[in-house]
Amino acid sequence: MISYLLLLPLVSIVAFWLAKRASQIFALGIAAALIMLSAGVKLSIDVAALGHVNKRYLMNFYVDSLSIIVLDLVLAVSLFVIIYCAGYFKKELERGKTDIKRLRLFYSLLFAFMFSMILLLTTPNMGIMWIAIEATTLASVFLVGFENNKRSLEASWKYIIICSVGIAIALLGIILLHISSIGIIKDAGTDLSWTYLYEHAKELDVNLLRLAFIFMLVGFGTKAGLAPMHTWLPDAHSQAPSPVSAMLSGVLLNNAMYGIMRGLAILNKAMGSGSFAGAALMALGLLSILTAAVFILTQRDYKRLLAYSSIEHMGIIALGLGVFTPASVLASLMHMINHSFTKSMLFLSAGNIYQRYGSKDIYKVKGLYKSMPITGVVFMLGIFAITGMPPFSIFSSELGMVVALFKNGSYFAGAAFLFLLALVFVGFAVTLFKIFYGNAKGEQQKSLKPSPYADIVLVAMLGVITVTGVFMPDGVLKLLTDAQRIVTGG
Amino acid sequence: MEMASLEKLFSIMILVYLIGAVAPLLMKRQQALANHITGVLCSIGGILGLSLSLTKLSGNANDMLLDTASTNIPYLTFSIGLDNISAFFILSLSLLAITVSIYSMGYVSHYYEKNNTYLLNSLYAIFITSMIFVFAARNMVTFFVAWELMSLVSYFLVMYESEKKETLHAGTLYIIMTHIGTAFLLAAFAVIYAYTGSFEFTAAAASLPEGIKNALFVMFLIGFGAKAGIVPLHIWLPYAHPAAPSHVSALMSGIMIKTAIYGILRFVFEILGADVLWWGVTILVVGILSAVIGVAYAYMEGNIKRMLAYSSIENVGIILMSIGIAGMAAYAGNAVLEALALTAAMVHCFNHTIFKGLLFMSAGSVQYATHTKQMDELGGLMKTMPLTGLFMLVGSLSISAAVPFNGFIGEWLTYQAFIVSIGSAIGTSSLAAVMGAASLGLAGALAAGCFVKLIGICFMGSPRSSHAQKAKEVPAAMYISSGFLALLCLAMGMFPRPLIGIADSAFYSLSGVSISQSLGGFGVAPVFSLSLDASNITPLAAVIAGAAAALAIAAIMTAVGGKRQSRVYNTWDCGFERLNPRMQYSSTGFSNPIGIVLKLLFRPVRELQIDEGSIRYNPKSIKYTLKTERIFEKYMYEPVSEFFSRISVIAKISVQTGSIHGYLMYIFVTVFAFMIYNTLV
Amino acid sequence: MEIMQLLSVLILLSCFVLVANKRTKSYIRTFQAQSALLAIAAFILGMENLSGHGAIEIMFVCLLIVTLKVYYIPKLLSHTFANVDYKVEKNFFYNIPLLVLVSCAIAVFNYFSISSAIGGKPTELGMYLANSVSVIFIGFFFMISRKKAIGQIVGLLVMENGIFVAALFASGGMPVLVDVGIFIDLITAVIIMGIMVFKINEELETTDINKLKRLRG
Amino acid sequence: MADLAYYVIQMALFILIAPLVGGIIKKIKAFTQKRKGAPVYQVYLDIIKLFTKDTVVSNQASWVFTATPYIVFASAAAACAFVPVLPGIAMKPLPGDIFMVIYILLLGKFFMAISGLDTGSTFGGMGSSREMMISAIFEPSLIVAVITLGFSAKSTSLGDIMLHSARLGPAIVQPSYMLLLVSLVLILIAESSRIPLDDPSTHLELTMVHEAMILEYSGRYLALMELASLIKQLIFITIIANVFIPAGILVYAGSGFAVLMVSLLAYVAKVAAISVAVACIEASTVKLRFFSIPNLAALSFIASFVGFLQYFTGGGN
Repeated sequence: MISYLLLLPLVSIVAFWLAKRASQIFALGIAAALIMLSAGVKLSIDVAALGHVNKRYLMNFYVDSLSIIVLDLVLAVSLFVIIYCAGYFKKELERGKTDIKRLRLFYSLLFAFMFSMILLLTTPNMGIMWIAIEATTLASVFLVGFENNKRSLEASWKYIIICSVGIAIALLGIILLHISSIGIIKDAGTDLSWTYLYEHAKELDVNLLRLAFIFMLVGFGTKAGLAPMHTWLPDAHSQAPSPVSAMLSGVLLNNAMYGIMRGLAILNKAMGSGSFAGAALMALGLLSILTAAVFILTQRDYKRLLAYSSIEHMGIIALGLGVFTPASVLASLMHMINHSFTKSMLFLSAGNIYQRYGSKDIYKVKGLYKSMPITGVVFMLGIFAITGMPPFSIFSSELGMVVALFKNGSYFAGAAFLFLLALVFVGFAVTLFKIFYGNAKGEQQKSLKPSPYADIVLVAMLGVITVTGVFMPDGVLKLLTDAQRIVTGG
Repeated sequence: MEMASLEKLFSIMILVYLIGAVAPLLMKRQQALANHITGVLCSIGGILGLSLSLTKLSGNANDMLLDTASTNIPYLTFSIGLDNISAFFILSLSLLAITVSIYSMGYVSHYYEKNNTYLLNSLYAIFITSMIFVFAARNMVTFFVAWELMSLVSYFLVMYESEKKETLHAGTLYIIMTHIGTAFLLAAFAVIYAYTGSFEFTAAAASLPEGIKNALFVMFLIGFGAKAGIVPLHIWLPYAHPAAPSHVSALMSGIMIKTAIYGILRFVFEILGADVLWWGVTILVVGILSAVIGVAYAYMEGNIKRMLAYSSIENVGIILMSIGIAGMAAYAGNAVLEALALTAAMVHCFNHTIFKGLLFMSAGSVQYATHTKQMDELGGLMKTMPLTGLFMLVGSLSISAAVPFNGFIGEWLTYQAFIVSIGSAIGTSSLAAVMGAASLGLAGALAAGCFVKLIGICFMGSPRSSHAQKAKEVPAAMYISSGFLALLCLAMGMFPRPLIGIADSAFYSLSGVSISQSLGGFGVAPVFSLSLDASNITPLAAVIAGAAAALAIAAIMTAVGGKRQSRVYNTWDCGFERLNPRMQYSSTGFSNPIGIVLKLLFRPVRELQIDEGSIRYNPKSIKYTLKTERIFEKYMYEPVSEFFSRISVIAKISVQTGSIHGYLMYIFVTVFAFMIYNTLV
Repeated sequence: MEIMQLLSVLILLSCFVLVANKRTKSYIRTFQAQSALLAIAAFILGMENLSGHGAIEIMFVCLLIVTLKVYYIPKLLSHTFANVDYKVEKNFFYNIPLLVLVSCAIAVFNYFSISSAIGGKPTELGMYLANSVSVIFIGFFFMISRKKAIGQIVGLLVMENGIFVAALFASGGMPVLVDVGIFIDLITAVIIMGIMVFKINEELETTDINKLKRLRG
Repeated sequence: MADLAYYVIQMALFILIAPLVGGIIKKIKAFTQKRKGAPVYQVYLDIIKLFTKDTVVSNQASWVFTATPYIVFASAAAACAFVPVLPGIAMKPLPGDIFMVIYILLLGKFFMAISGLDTGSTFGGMGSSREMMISAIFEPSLIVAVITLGFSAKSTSLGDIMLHSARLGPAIVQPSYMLLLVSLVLILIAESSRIPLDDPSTHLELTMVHEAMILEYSGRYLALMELASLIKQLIFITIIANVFIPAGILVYAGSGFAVLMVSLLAYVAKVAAISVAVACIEASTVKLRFFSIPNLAALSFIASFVGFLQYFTGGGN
């Protein structure tokens, strides 16, 4: 299964360049994404049964519950995004905003992006993981700058520079991790292998490990958009085409958090307590939520607003990891899943809105319910979902988070968390709610109705976040608890 | 009845409501049909709820678990059940739901031109369902989810007339305040879970440290207070309740704010135990503030529905006063007083549901007939809409606590609770009780003034605008339902015993004492009376005495003066002969004396613009405007919101500067900070 | 291993030289020199490994460093910036002596924080680590202190060099697959950045990154 | 049956005596103004005269206008049933307490106020607005006074309160009761629309309150309104008389007809004395500016609240 996952994106990239017509590219993309998702589902069934899957092709591949969750997220969100893209680019082609060549480029880069993420999630080697993370940046930098104007150029420059610097620091962390293990590596094949390091965590040099974790936290934290390293995120998310924003926010950030989780697991096992990393993670987490809350309050650009909300949610995940009790880590993992679906749904709706109104300025969008009923309703409910209202899924993970915080005795963090969540909601309410009401001005053209693809995707995603808000299959729960055990140990 | 059949009844009720919610979505085009289907189904649901809750209340007092559903999601276990407290609130909800649903069949018709009444109908049914789940929730998670659903749906209902400018402001303010309150609730639930390891409704007082208990009380007070509209968390209520369609306003004011009262009883009294003195005193003081300030603002208001909304704040205050007394009694271990105060609170709560529902429905009828909510554009409606006028008059008399209407019963019980509380050993906190009684008196008298204004300006005199002139009586569905509630107001005012018995048994589990025995009887045989030791009253006797006196005097007058003619002539105009409707007292003029007396609260700003024209003593035009400030918004909320938006703007320009060098610097500093942290820890 | 220590100090010194420079060309030259020093160190280590247990990996890494970092990337950069940029950078946030002083402070800070972090005793590992981390952070600081795009690219490359210093000196080399991957990423990143510099120059008619300030708030 | 007879007699007594009180006050006032004044029974004659007159009803008015006089009268009359003239007589406690009296009277006041607005005349609105304000600002002191009385008597039934005073006897001259007396006298003045709050004998638009509301009434409607307000005045006088001057109250049904008559006479004497006092206050003060009335209300509130404190902290008896 892993081989399908790794090869299919590469094959598709070649196929895109052979395709003649746009519709072929769309169909090909959807088919590939579908196959990959089913492979992913099959793989997760195996993982759920066996605990982990180990394969060796050119190098070792290793998938356990933790990585399969993130992997499935990548595949599922990608499928939604790729279906959406079919509708989105059809419109863009009709309006002459793009051509088939650029479409091929877009799809190739998108699949390269997916490939690097799949690689990231299937390798046990921390070094390869680093390479894959850097590759995600490189693959997505042109996607961010796809619109090719001054603003998107600026955003993509900031994106590549800041993320590269961050990732470089993370590499230093990985090297320190390697150094800390020099004394204990017995056979050559296990260099930098996470499973090996984790097994022998108690034997590692704790002093170096702490240093290593700090660099990894800052490095991967940059990529995950934790404040104060988040600065690239609002720019990149707001300037990228909406499907790309959805991928960045819904998928990429998780991968960076995944890196932090792997490092955290080793460190906390070696140290025997989570307090050292916990304080750092909680500080970054709370700072991220605070930053997001403050910036959302007077935001005028709805895509930036969503981007800040992603920072907030990454902060929440970091907070849960910082508390490092089984309950809080489970909540973090759930939150990762819930946030992915909800946020990518919001970005895709924002894409519809942008296509229709041609502006990202909140004040220029009016009467959304009337002009685009489906998008409007999905966007509105999505806002309620993202701010943690039941019955949507984010509520359940935030509930878990709050309980875990108070249960752990982190009263200050718990209170601050709730206060900031309320502030974020206020921010959403005062800035964004006005776009739904009133009457749209004359610029709505009939031809710019969102395509059925887009609407189907949005409704399906709304269904996903509603159903997952009140129901979780046994298998998923098992995967989640296994993943939580991988992080917390025991 | 058997438990199984109660469970069946409950499921059928929910099913009926849900069909009522789904049906209109399936027939978007046949608006009238859909509207009637929802109306009929929801009133059937109400009847089912009525029989369900009455069955529960007349049966045994045990808790009943109806259903639990476990999702695999941690903490998310849903559990539904009934105890007497839930049943009591479901009773008042169902009663209101029946009438409001009938009313909506007529009222919604004037929205048909918007072509989206199916949404209104559907949300309306979901709204009622969500409130049922709030009352029937058996654990905190279920409660919270239902609570949020209720808030969300009511937000959409408030936003239904979104094409009006003020609606957006109202809705946004509402959802923000609600959400802030909800955050406190979530925190409180999580803290309780952290100590007890369970989200179940079980007394948790024993396992909580003192400090935590106090913090929890404050969280609950703020959390529920935001929904109940206690001062100073009330600011959303006067905007949101009027903005919603009137039948929804009736539900919101009539029962939704009672969910907060339910929450306080459930969580502060049942789960936390409420045996701390300052809790009771705080609730009492909050109640006093809400009652007086709420009614004072109501007095100044010129918009009918907004005035009713302020009056809801007042009545929540009155209910909270009694609850505060109950808290003090719980501290003092005085179970009889606790039972008395709780009964007072609940009787008033129930009565308020009835008459506030009636008043909002009547206000809706006025709006339906005249398309305005401004009192200064109305007048003389008693002649054109006699039934609506009569029912609104009954509602007004009830809310002003005039004998023999039901509002009086609750206030009387509250006064009794105050007197008993002074006598019980609560020490100097009794001073708070006396102040409470004085405030209740003031609030009651001001409320009477308010409703004199409402009836006097809108229904009396002559029409002040063409809207009012053209008013016609509303469709039968609307006045029949109002009439039913008006009848209830009168009946429950004259025969208060059944309600008191029900309220008393509903809260038996909290106080452990039943007071309906001592409220038992005084025996002029057919006359239901109340009595508490020596103080007892018989509203019905007053009615009989008054009616007899009126008949007697009429007879005497005829005997003395014979049959006399009645002549219709112009109103006396001092010979001016050009009296016109604009010369009548306006609502602003009516409330001005109180505005001047309570200057501190309103800070009235008067402006007089005179265009003198050529002759000094014959000015062309005079324009007088009186503005009152809402001091809580101006001095409490505006500074806070300004502070946050200032911070936000400053942060935006000084943090996200656009300079990549600055951004890299943040990372640089962060790394170094962590390295220092590493060496220090 | 006197020679290794000397090399590690020389690499650190080259960073100071870099910070003190103003010319685009000399940025590239200094980077080239630093890479050469790195290559020498890799060569020595590689020879040792080759003669010791016949492992060829580090020699391979050495070869990669020479081809990519000493030859190809400097050439690519010179080529890119030959057409688009001023030769001398004039505008600084702070003057050069101050920048050098700050770089010294960074080095001192790293020395203390690293040595105290790994146990407080002066060890060879501690010295290598302190030196390499200093290289990384001075490279980082160089990125912050230069307004032109070239400064940021070179700074990033110097950071990478620092990481290699850590990998080679302190750990005796990473798994070869990882090294190769890192190099592929590196070269791709430099090419992408080069393309973007062209585009930025086209749009803004300068490569002054400090002028990219449209996106704020 | 005996109870029922008692209530009927009591109500009839109230309605019959009420105009007399008005007459006495007018007479005393006339004396203080060096006039002879109309005979004390003039009020009866006026009312009977009005019974025989036709009525004029405004063409703007609704049914409320014609219903109001009956409702106002009924509410005043019904309130009488719960204010015992001779509290000892009733075999059983009366089925209504002081709150009920207050809120029965509220019904009448409500109707009077809305009927003021019913004719579309400016005067009526003015009267209603002012009346509601005055009653609102005097309400707290009334309630505190009532609560204090109820607390000390352990009952809010007026009969019990009066009997409690009777048991106190001369001990009623204590600070708390005296302060409450001050407060209640002020409330009496406010409720019966007398100088210095209102002037029942003027029809000047700047000063009138009560009269403004009933300006449009004529004939038997006016008679009912006047009668009702006289009854209301007597209710308050009776409360003051029986609570604060407890002489002659402790008479029980078994005490014999002569004793009964004596105590009834005592009651009439007390009422007459208070009427004189009210008349004297009225004659010796001037009407207050309208917006000075809150000061009087505040005085009344302070009096009753301090009275409560005196009672509460002094342990009370």
